Amino acid sequence: MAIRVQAGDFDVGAEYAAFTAGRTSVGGVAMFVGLVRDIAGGASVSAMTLEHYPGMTEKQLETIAEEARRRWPLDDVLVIHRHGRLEPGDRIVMVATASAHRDAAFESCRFLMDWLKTKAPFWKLEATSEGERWVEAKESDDAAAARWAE
Amino acid sequence: MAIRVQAGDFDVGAEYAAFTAGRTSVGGVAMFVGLVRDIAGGASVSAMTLEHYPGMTEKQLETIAEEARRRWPLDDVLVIHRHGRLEPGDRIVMVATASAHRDAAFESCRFLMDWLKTKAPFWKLEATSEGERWVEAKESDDAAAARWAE
Amino acid sequence: MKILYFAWLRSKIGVPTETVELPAEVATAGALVEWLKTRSPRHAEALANSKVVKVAVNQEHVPYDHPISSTDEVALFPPVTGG
Amino acid sequence: MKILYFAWLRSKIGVPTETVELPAEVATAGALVEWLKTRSPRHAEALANSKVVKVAVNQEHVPYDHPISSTDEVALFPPVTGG
Repeated sequence: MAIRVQAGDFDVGAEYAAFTAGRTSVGGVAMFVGLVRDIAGGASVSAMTLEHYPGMTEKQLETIAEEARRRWPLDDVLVIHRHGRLEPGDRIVMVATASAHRDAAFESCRFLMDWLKTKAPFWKLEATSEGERWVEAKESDDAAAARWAE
Repeated sequence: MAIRVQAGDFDVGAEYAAFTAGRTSVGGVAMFVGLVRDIAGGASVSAMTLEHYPGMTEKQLETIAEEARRRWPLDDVLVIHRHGRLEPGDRIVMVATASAHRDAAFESCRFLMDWLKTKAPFWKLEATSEGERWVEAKESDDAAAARWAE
Repeated sequence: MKILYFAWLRSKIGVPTETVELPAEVATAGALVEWLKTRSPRHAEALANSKVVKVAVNQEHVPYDHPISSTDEVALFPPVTGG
Repeated sequence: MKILYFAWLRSKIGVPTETVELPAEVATAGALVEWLKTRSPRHAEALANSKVVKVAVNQEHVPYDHPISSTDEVALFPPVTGG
């Protein structure tokens, strides 16, 4: 299991390769990569700055990943989340889960993204054509996370 | 949209890079990679041969991909499926979906895998410690596909 | 009519494809499966359990009541197991 | 007690962190938010809507009735928007 919070970019192919190297018991790997969009709420976005709470971020991501491993039979979990200044098209986050079974891989990957969106202490500041603004939390994200309540 | 049915391997990183190159309207990419497991039904698997129905395979995958694009707002869809002889740890299939919204990416990716498992004319012959055997269709795969019935 | 067999239907019947002269009364996919059973003991055994014999006509999955004609490409195969 | 502010709470209050001497009667996360409002007009404005002021104690999300003590690391921030 690997959790990384970093300013630098990551290489999806290299991460995938390292994640699956030498494994022969894995039937499926589900992955999600989140990217900066060039438009949000009708305004064009020129950049996004991700602020986070160092220490708590890693702690929360570890807790969420452990929870995923408790709920599904997973061979491994990878979470990478960037902070700092990003531009449209840049990668923000990558989550990968490996399991013998594809349902477990798919569900745990989505669970991780849903929980990460509501529990990991990151905040997005968008630079848009209408000025700078802090992204507001979405009710749809809370609803998505609520799906997984036990 | 790209659909490929091939004997050769594919490079997940290169495919991801090509799939997302130059895109700035995509908020999320969901991916699934299916791999040959070294164990199945309690027997160890030394190889797997994927037979398919050339012509129909491509046609069915195109139909399934078009259906995904009809149901979700997707920027793009990629489906790669191998045939021929594979060994444990080898990649079998890769599905990727790109959307402005993560739910659309996740759901369409899972939809594609579920439908592919029940509609695309592939058959797996396993070489196991107990001899060669054709993999039997799973009721759980039919149930998974039935989830998406409209 | 050209018939294609795949997976264990192919290995049980012993050929990947065969061309047959279809009697006029064999007008549906299901009737074709029944009629093919009469061609040999291998056909009869391979096609015995119609629950696991799927039919595609012109590369589309079809139910047993789907009409067939001599110019169709018909394929018989077990439930698919790709992915 | 050390308090950390993030995102627009930080920019509205004007500092990323401050150290405060907590009165004995301020014993919960919610009481702390109320008490912080009295420190300055900036605090009052930033913390006005408690629905969007979240609290973490020792890097764990906590409800407003969670107890706090002077040795805790307390952070205040808006709802998170990562991912």
